[in-house]
Amino acid sequence: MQTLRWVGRRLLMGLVTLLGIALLVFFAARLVPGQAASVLLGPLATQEQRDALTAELGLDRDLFTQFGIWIGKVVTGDFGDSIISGQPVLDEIALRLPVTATLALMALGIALLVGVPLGVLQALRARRRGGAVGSRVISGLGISVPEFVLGALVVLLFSTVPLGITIGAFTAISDDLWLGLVSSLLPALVLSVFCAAATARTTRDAVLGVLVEPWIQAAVGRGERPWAIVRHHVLRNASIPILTLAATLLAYLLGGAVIVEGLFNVPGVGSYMLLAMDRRDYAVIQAAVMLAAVVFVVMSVLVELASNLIDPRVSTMGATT
Amino acid sequence: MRTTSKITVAAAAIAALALTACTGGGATPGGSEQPADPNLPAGYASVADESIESAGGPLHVQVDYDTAEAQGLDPAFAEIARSWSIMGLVYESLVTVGPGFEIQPELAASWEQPDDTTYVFDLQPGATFSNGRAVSAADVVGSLNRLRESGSVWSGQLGPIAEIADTSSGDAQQVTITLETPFTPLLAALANTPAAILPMQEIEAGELDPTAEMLGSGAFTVAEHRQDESWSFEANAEWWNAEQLGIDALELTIAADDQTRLAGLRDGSTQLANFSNPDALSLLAGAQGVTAVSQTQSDFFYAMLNSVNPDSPFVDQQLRQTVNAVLDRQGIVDLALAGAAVPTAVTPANLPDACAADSVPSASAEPAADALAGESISLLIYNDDPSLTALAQVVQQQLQGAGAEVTLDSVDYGTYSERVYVAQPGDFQMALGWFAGYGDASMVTNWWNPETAVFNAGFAQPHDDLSAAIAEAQALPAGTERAEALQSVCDLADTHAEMVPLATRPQVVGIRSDQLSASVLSDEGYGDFLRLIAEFKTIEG
Amino acid sequence: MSLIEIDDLVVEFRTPRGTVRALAGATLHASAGERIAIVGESGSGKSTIGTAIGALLPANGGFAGGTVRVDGVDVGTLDRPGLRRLRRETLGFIPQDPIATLNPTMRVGGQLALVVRDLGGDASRAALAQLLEEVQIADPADVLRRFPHQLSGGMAQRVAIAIAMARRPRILIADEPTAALDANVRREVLKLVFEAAEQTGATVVWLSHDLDAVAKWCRRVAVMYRGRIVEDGPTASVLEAPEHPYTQSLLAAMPSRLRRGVEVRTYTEMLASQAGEPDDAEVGA
Amino acid sequence: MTGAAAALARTPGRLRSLRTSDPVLTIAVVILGLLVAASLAGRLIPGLNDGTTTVGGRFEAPSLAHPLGTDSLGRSLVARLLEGIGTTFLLSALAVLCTAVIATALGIVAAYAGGWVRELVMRIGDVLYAFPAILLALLVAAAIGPGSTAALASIVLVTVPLMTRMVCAAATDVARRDFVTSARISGVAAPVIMVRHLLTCVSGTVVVQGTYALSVAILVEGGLSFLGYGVQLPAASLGLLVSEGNVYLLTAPWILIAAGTTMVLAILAVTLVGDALRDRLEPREAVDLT
Repeated sequence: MQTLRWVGRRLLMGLVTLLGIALLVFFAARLVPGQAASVLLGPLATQEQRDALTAELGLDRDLFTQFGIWIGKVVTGDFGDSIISGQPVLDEIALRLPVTATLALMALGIALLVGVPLGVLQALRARRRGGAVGSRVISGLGISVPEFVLGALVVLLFSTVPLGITIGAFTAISDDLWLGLVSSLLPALVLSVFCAAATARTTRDAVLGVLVEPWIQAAVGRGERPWAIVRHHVLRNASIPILTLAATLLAYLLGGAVIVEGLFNVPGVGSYMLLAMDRRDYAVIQAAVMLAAVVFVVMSVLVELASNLIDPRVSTMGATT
Repeated sequence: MRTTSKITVAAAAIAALALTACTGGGATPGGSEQPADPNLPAGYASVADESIESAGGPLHVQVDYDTAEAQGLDPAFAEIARSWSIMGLVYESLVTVGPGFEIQPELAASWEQPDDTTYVFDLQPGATFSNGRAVSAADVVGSLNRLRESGSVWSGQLGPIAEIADTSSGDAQQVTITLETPFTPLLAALANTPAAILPMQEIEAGELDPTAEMLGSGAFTVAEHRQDESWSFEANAEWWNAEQLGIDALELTIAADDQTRLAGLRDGSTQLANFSNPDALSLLAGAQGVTAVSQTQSDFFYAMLNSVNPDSPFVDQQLRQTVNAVLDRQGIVDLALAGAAVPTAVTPANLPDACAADSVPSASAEPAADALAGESISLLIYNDDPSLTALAQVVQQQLQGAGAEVTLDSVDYGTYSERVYVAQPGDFQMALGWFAGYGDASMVTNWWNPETAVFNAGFAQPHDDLSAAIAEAQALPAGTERAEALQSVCDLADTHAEMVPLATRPQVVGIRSDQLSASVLSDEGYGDFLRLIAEFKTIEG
Repeated sequence: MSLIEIDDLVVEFRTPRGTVRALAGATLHASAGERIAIVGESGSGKSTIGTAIGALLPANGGFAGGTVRVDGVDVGTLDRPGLRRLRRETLGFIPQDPIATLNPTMRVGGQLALVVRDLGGDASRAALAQLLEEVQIADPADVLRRFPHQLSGGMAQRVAIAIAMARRPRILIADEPTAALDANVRREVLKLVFEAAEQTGATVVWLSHDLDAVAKWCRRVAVMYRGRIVEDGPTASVLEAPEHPYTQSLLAAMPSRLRRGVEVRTYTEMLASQAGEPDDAEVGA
Repeated sequence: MTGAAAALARTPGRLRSLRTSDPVLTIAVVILGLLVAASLAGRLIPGLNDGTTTVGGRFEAPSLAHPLGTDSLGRSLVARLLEGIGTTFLLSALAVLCTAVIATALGIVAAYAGGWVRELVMRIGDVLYAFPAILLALLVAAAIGPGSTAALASIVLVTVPLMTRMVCAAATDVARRDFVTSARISGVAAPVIMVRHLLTCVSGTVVVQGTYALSVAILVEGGLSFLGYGVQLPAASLGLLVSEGNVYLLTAPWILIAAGTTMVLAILAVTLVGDALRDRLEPREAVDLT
């Protein structure tokens, strides 16, 4: 009951956040010079044609009316139609979401599988000579190599040397499960490098944070084996910051890894959003941002719930800060 | 840019060789450069081997951007070159453009011109829409009239049409177009996709919404379209020339990033891709199994010197002329366009009857070394076309070389179009852009009359002498006399110096030649590098 | 041979401000079954000597001289598995803050089970409950289900004792085990510790500053000051006839000896007021 | 944790000297110093930096005349790189400075005031935080026009929420301590408390977060420039050079090698220095499990 109340309250706060984002994205998108009509119609259109299209798109009314109409529809689940394709925006996004989701989950999976053990190792070796230097530089490099450098190198390597994966063509997972997974692998790998490095660093910090705790000292004093201590007394206690990071990373990846999607020509939400920006396809920009925000808000509620389950001392239930 | 115009290239052969030599990019034997290959027939950059039996199968093509038009898939309103290429796969026009910009039969099997103002077209006997209904003269008349009445910018391209009539007798379908006055670019305009022949019967019956669906008489039908992502085409079994078609299906992937298309060609997952970056020639040099050819576009870059906005220094014609004279077009070609383009005047340099870039008055003017000293100029460009950005920087260097202070104002296309085309007067001093050069030297000259062009009314002024010269040239039949008339158009435009032509726009076509034997024209006016797709043959293995 | 032999032990810590010497040549021997209390103010090094027996110094600390022998074995020369065996089989620690030394995310039952299983014992519910009953916990089934933060300090200390005693250690090191407890619980817990040790014959090393309690439970007391054992002997004689001035000041501060109107000063304060002896506790910078 | 050592090790919140024997950190500091020197040299020494003028042929390989080769417009890559380092560092540093000022002010005020003020600041932070960073940056860039200002504003918007949150958390801790409470009770003015107590106590957090924000800033600048919304040609920035290098990786690898390496080194150095700072500000004496 208390949990339900807490969740309810947390979701309400989420709604407030979403409303804030709705306001921000709506007005920010319209601050951008260049009307949808002029972008779409090109240079050769007449002013009358521009005006007609503007009226047709409902962009001639004052901003607050437009916002009211839009938010009214959003509440009923209608995000409007794309100016370019004329299709409902939600359908367009639904078409691209599986692609981005596959990529995001793969990248996150790789990041956690690599990052967590690496981070634990780093923490355990933090005090040893040599061990720390190598891993510090490796995870430092991981977060220092921009994805557009790494991505370009991967694209070049795989397109010039036959390595079994063609990257010139992307297959969506909905078209062919196996090919879809294979073609998601390289972009997911590129994305996962930063994520894995960030995970490793967070894990290291979290584990180091736990390792100073008296109950670890006590376990060591009992002569327990290191990996048993890690398994029983460290991982669970260090998992909250790691989970929080994972949620942030997932929200970031789902919100569109624009650059990597572009480099590998992945038809995902990110590249769609970028194009929509160029074309002033407001409905798409707004819906994509709202989607990313919903993911973010839901993820943060889930993470807080999970934190409560993981650490019984954190009784955020009932408290909000 | 992602959205607006069309393409080019020319004496690329020599330039490409020179480029490879100086970059040390390792010109592999059998690589991609194509010096004037003696085996190629005139007008071709690549020719499909007729002796090959096509292996069929799907053809994978990657292009840089998708069609995105306010009127959806309706060809009559299509403004982007890429739309023309894509729609041209499904729709046919009466005529098409062959090597050397020669007008050739397409939906019309033949035509006659009994006098200066009359054109009689006989349709292909077997022409059929993909729904199985035969193409009738009524479809042609209806489609062309629909274009004329559409208010589309292309309606004006057809010239002073008096009447389009169905003059069929019996089974032979025939259409006659009568002009009020002679208009030479008519056939070239009819060859462009906006003049495509639509199934008017279905449209008028409300069975087909041409903005949402394509139903044509051409080589392909649409199986699937995901906006900005991909197109799937299937061979149209009803096409009158279906037996000749070497491929069964066409998978068109939209890949905005040059790297992706380069990678697709290199790893063999793509058989054909286009590039507006002239350096694609050297970037593909040495790639196993890849041939890259440069297709000279009649599209060209030009500078706009705003003579309408009182805040612009270019209200002063003297200054405009000085800037025009300072600009070194060959230098621009060499540095910004990798040599894969040619300097041009108003009439696109590679079109018959065009005037030479160095024939106009500004070419022989010799401005002082500090002719622009004390001038401060703001140069507006949009930033998503690397060629344009490169060009702008070279222009900036050249003007600064003559003493001017030039600031580059790079904005995204939406902002650019707002400031250049929508704002009245145009909100800029100097800007750079490009547009299609089309298939006839006199077509693009229309844009030098702001009263009919409209889009440039915010920064250019109408000039009676220039407008008269344009009209006069368009009425003359191709030949020496017209070339002279066009020369005076070039000279006058050069003197007014409001829209200043610079150089043609490069286009490179990469072909996976171990998987595909492709035909590509060496010159193109509508950016349609897929024009000869019917001749393509896939290679087994 | 004594069970514990600490000879001239020097322990140093590296800190950002330089090396700090926590033990400066401490010597202490204890035989099997002995109960010995180490007293001294905070920072005197008594905790360090406690942890040194198990070579459990924090990572920035290390032996800089002297030896610690347990059952004749020099712990400084033990490899890691050897150290673990020593800790598992010979040593038992009872902490100052019992709640903090229990894993907060694991129920008491789970933690007990881990310890018991590690020793190859019976980890059934009933067996665990039995362990808790042995430390006088009235409702073991309920306590097994609780998380550490849901326990009272006394309860948690009993659980800690149960965990320590489950392994029948030969040496029980209790670092101010009652410091965090209410006065009325203190006695019970101390009783529990010493009775349990009595049963198993374990040597008890009790780190404390509570001289009154020390007098009650231990026959031998060692006084630490600035990293050295400054006085070591039978409790009765040390408390009655302290030799070292520091011991005297400690005794003066014993609650049972406080007099109204007599100012109590710590030894350090006394030294400070006399602008006292050279500082030998801190070395280097 | 034992006595004296622990007591000495825990003096949180204050910056201690970075004197160290850590070779990695030493290298990182040296790299950072070199980059800063390079960025200043490019700006201050006349004639050294002429990154916008064509001086040779296109894509000339490294030679004596042009030690790092030339780019697509025949400009010397040395000059471009110097200018690029300068732009990137100047921009990032300025942005992080703005972020630090804004985040510190917001975080401290929110922590001190508590209640609805804190809630409001946190909620606004949430909104910015939940907004996909790259899209936020793109919107800003499109609204005020692509270029350095847009890049700067984007970096600030992207980095402010997290830093505000960290500062607020740190300041809240301090604000609950006795000395702040007693200062409040004895009627010390709020601004004085905020500056004298809270600001000094969170300075460590700000510095550490600032170094992380700096590495984020370099990355965001790179990403924006890569997408065409950041620094505009003919100016140069590391991101811009990297994105050009990407295209010509096969024919003119020196562009990406020079720019990419510089960028990676810059971020790496900043990150490592940040790590070292944090280790000193929040020392952790972890147990050795074995």
